[in-house]
Amino acid sequence: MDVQNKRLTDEEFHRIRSEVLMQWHTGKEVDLDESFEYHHRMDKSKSFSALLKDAKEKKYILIQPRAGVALVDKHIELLQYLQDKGTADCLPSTIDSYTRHNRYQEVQHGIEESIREGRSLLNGFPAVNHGVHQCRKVIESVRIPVQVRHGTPDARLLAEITLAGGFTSYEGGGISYNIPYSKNISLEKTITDWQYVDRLIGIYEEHGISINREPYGPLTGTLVPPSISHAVAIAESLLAAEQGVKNITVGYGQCGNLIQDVAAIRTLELLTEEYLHKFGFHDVYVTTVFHQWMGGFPQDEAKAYGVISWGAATAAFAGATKVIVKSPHEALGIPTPQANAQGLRTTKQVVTMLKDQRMHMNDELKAEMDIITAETRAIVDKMLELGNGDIAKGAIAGFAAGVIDVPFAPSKFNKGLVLPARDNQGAIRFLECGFLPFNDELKAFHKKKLEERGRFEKRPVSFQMVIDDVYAIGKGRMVGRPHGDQEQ
Amino acid sequence: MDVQNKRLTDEEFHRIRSEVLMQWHTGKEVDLDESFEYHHRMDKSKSFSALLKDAKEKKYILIQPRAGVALVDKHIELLQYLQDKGTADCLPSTIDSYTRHNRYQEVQHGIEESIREGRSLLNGFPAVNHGVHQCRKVIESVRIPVQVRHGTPDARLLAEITLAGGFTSYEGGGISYNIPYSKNISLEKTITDWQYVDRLIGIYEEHGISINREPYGPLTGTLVPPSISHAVAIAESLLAAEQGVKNITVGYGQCGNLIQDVAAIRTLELLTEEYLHKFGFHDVYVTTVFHQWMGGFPQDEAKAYGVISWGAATAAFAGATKVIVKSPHEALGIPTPQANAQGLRTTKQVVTMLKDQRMHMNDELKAEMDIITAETRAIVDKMLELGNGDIAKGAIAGFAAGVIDVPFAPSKFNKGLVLPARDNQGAIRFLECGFLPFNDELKAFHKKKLEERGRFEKRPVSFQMVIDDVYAIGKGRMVGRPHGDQEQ
Amino acid sequence: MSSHTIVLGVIGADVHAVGNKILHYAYSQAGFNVVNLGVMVSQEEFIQAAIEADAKAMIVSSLYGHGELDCRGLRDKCIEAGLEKIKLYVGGNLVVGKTPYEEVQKKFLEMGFDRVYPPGSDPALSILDLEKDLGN
Amino acid sequence: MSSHTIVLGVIGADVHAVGNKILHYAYSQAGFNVVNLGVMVSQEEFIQAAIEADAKAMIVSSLYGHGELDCRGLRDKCIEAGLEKIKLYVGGNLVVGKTPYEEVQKKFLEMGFDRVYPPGSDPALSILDLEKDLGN
Ligand code: B12
Ligand code: B12
Repeated sequence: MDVQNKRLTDEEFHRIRSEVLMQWHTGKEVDLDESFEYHHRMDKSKSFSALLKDAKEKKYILIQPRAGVALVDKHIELLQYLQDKGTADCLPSTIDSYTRHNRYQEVQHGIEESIREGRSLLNGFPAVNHGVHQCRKVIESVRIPVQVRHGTPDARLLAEITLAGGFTSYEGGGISYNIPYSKNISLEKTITDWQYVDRLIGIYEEHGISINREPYGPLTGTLVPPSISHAVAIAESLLAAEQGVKNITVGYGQCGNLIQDVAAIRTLELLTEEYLHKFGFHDVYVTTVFHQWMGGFPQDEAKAYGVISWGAATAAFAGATKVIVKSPHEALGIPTPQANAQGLRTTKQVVTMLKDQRMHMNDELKAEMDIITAETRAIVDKMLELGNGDIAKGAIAGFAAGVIDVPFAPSKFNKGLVLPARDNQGAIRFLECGFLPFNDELKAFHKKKLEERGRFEKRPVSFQMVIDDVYAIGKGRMVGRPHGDQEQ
Repeated sequence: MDVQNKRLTDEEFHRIRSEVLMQWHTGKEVDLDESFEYHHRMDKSKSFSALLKDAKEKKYILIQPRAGVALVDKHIELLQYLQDKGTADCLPSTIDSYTRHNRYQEVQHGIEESIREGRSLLNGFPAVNHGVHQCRKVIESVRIPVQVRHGTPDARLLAEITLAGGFTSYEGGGISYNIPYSKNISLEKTITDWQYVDRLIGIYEEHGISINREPYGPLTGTLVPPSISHAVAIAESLLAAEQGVKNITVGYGQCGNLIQDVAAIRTLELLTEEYLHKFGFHDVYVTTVFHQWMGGFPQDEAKAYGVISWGAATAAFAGATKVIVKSPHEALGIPTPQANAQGLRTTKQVVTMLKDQRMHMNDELKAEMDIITAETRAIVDKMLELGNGDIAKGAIAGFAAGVIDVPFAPSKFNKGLVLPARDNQGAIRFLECGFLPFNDELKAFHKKKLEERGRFEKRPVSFQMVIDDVYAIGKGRMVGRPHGDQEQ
Repeated sequence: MSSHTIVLGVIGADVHAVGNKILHYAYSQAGFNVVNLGVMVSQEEFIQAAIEADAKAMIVSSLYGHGELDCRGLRDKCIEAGLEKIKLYVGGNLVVGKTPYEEVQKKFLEMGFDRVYPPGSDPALSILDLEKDLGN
Repeated sequence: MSSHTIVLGVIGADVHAVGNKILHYAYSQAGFNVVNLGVMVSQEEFIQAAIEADAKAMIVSSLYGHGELDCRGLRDKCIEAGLEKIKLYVGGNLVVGKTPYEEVQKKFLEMGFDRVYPPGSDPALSILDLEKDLGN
């Protein structure tokens, strides 16, 4: 497969399209011209792009849950509840895992069992099986914008159906929905498939309908150093922009150290714009989304509230445009509507309460921003070099060479040599850099930081630290100290 | 009454003592020598002073609830629950309001009704009526130190009984338990009465039993600017030290603006030590306590968790020694044990998670510390001047002159001219300085800060801002903007 | 705009002063003639002040949890003192602990109060009620 | 220290890889010979691997909520494939939503699993159980 970062021609697009729409019978329901009309008639309050612009300009923070259940009526009830009782500013429809793997037959079975048992046996909303008209029923039942949130390597049919169904934002990307979400699928395949999705959105843009695109920031959600996820976000932004996407929200999952997190959100926006401009994309509107802690949560709800609030506070200090909210049920299971709304209200309280406090530039913040910037540029520039200036080729070659490498990822196309661990202040550093293209100065920085922790903990820097850090927040700490919960 | 900051002679002390012990029949149970022995036999894990020292040295943060019910058995159950399920590091016995006003007859009635109705009709634990032996039953039923938390202008009998009962820390002071907690009682009276309490603790110290003293920091809990509460804390520390107190925890109630709160905790410790040293008290061990938001809370529990967590996070960034925890029931009523433990666990999660992140010095923090320091010194020095170097006289004269003035205080001995309001970043400033002895530069600073807010909100700086700020956190904001919840 | 006289105060050993100051401001702004007794007001002081000022209503606050103990008998004492017609309003955090409003309301209505308000009630509501109950 | 062979994997369309990596490390440290199939493992792959490696136990993880749908029939398939004696352990977030552990346990025991672990179980517990069930 010869992938390159080049806009699909109309001819290519339509050739693929005819195949895509055949993947499941609901594909027949999609009629692009009719969809454009539908979007034009839709209330502007349901435009994700418009809402994000408003928030960025007026400097307030949007809050959004994750949520999705098997049956349409229940899904509508759920979204209305999160809108009304959760004070969500924008809504999701989180797609179930079978749909994410295009197993529509199994989905059908899950839907039927869910009807039979009177509870959702699917872990999300199966939009493809429900089809365009059912999606519109969902959109029409709420007042605010709704986004498709998923984790689907091949998300082409899902995009066709949900966009025709009135969704105005689409999460994911050819890298971010591959590496953390699949095992055997090549990047060639997913990047190509996502070019289709981005082109589809480009076509909506050309018809005056702005659809927001959100590369998935947190990746595996577990101790991902900012430069890794930034590099992916930048690559996917360039890929999306090439296909005509104009409204992009780049994402980042909370690390937990305030300075590092603020530095990450600030640099994410700056660097994404920097690379977009470098490649001549001057009319792409960039916003940021901050994900509350994406790793293992404490099981106790009271403790989970603490983690949720700390994420909300960090988002406020960073000045992210949007924050994705966790619930007090996170460690145990998909939340009830009530628990989900509780997470939202906690978050709303914190972000509105802290609305007027942003972290101003200071030496520590500057130093952290410099580190992230240097690392991110090193990775992205190396990918570009490997791709001869083409980020599609560069991303593929980059993963193969391990110059970009996501910790804990299940994909066999990810080298898996990089190991992250927290430093003595809880910032995420590199214990192993693998083949990341970092210069000696950067490597020495990480080494020094982890040795400082090792000395404090009186133990060698080792894989045990990584394990301890994976468990730490779930056990009430951030840095996984050898004595666990006990104070030393 | 001629009050002065001078150690009570043994003769004076014992003369007063014989009267005090007669105020209620349980006074008869107190035998000092027997108490000293009791304390010497007590497990060291129950010493508040020792625990505070350990925490300060090892840089971890203690968490403590408020809690108290009418009946001893129920009170024990409650404390055990908070220790075991709440992971509290130290415990309180919050005293009921009748006891606080020495209305022991009404207390008796409340105890009886509580027995009859099978629920606590008193808002706290009536230690005096229960007496020394019942107090010891409480202390013996838990593993960790227990403090008397109250709000009692004349707390002499309460101190005698609870200290003999094995409590190892005593909250309050002649100013902080008068001005916010009473209406008609003179400072002469309360300062004198608290000299007795402090002397009693001094005598315990002299017998090798260190009792921790905690001047009550938050005062009225509502928009109190740091310099006001700092000045009171310093005055009470000097009064306590003079009577022989050696272990003092100075307190501060969260304002909500991170920089201001961190600056407040840092300066509180520095300034208290500065003045103690100035007066020759070199062997007093000073720690700090940070109170989570003491003003009106949101009624919704999920939102209350957000407020609680933000307080916990601030305590961690400031590096306070102890944090006093609110519960998700705060706005509605005295919490159930469950709700109280939830607030504790949320707080524990946040303070342990953020244990390794302290705010380092930066320009903003420095500027805020400078402001608080200048204001506090201005007030304390002026009190000292009015008292001819005697802080007891100076405090009394200071309140009379309004050079120290607590917002929203019920006491008629408080001038009540000072009005606080939040600036555009949520820091608490002075809208009216009354007779506070601030120089023109300080006054201009506050004026400028509030005018900045006025311009932003397009309204004049006025009392309406104060009202809006009083309601704000309860309504999900920090700065009470004219449009309330709506984003502008 | 009403110009009735009302007596305002926080009953018992309760020192919660903030709400009282705001109520004072709100009722004055609404045109009432407010006799504010502040905090820590006994039943006797309420009655004395109401007689002296010829007040049409007593606005009783209780925040600290002893409201139940402090408010009992107020209606009877009012009647004894000749204040048969005076309106008795009560609000705040009336009992110890988070309690369903209906229970609290019932308890205080039985004690002889005319209106009972849940925690954190907006003063504006009671102003409308006062105008209704006293006429303006 | 045991040296039995066990097969480890995350069943179905589930990609939660972190716990799997940690389980792999923990069982290896405890001396087991671990055949780790990683994430997204079908029932057939589990069985195939168990036969090839002559494994004494299958350690099935399911985190994403479809565990109930994915695990049905595994015991029968094992028996069909001649793995009558193999121990079946399952753990993770087995069903959709926060559910009392007892219910979940019952459901999976009925499906033929030998041991069922609640969310976030410490791998050390299952190591003790394995040593008990397999002998060491
Ligand atoms: C990180 C994470 C992700 C990452 C995973 C990255 C990756 N590739 O690994 C990402 C973001 C990609 C992700 C995706 C999804 N996730 Co997820 N995820 C989590 C999260 C936050 C942490 C998981 C983790 O790594 N924990 C740390 C490790 C060490 O612990 P562990 O996985 O629990 O495993 C340990 C123990 O459970 C035990 N164990 C596990 N298996 C077994 C088996 C046996 C026999 C024994 C003895 C022990 C044992 O030992 C392990 C090591 O200690 C959990 C919630 C939580 N736990 O806090 C949700 C969670 C598991 N995810 C969930 C869901 C629903 C999803 C999604 C469908 C998206 C969505 N709707 O939000 C997708 C599914 C993708 C897919 N097809 O699988 C749900 C499952 C809900 C349910 N069961 O009701 C959870 C519980 C969150 C929630 N409350 O909604 N997720
Ligand atoms: C600030 C505060 C204090 C300050 C008060 C300073 C001062 N002198 O004013 C301090 C720290 C000193 C204090 C002390 C105590 N407090 Co206090 N305090 C609060 C707090 C946090 C806010 C109160 C406040 O100022 N709110 C803002 C104002 C504007 O609102 P408000 O007081 O509710 O009044 C408004 C409305 O209720 C309404 N309203 C009030 N009365 C009436 C009457 C009518 C007729 C109408 C229509 C409306 C109305 O209008 C007001 C204006 O909008 C509340 C909890 C909360 N609400 O979040 C606890 C709270 C009231 N306190 C409580 C307690 C128990 C105490 C103490 C006993 C200590 C303790 N155990 O923790 C002592 C008691 C001292 C005493 N003798 O009274 C409890 C009462 C519990 C209960 N009823 O079950 C509360 C609810 C906290 C809790 N959940 O435990 N407290």
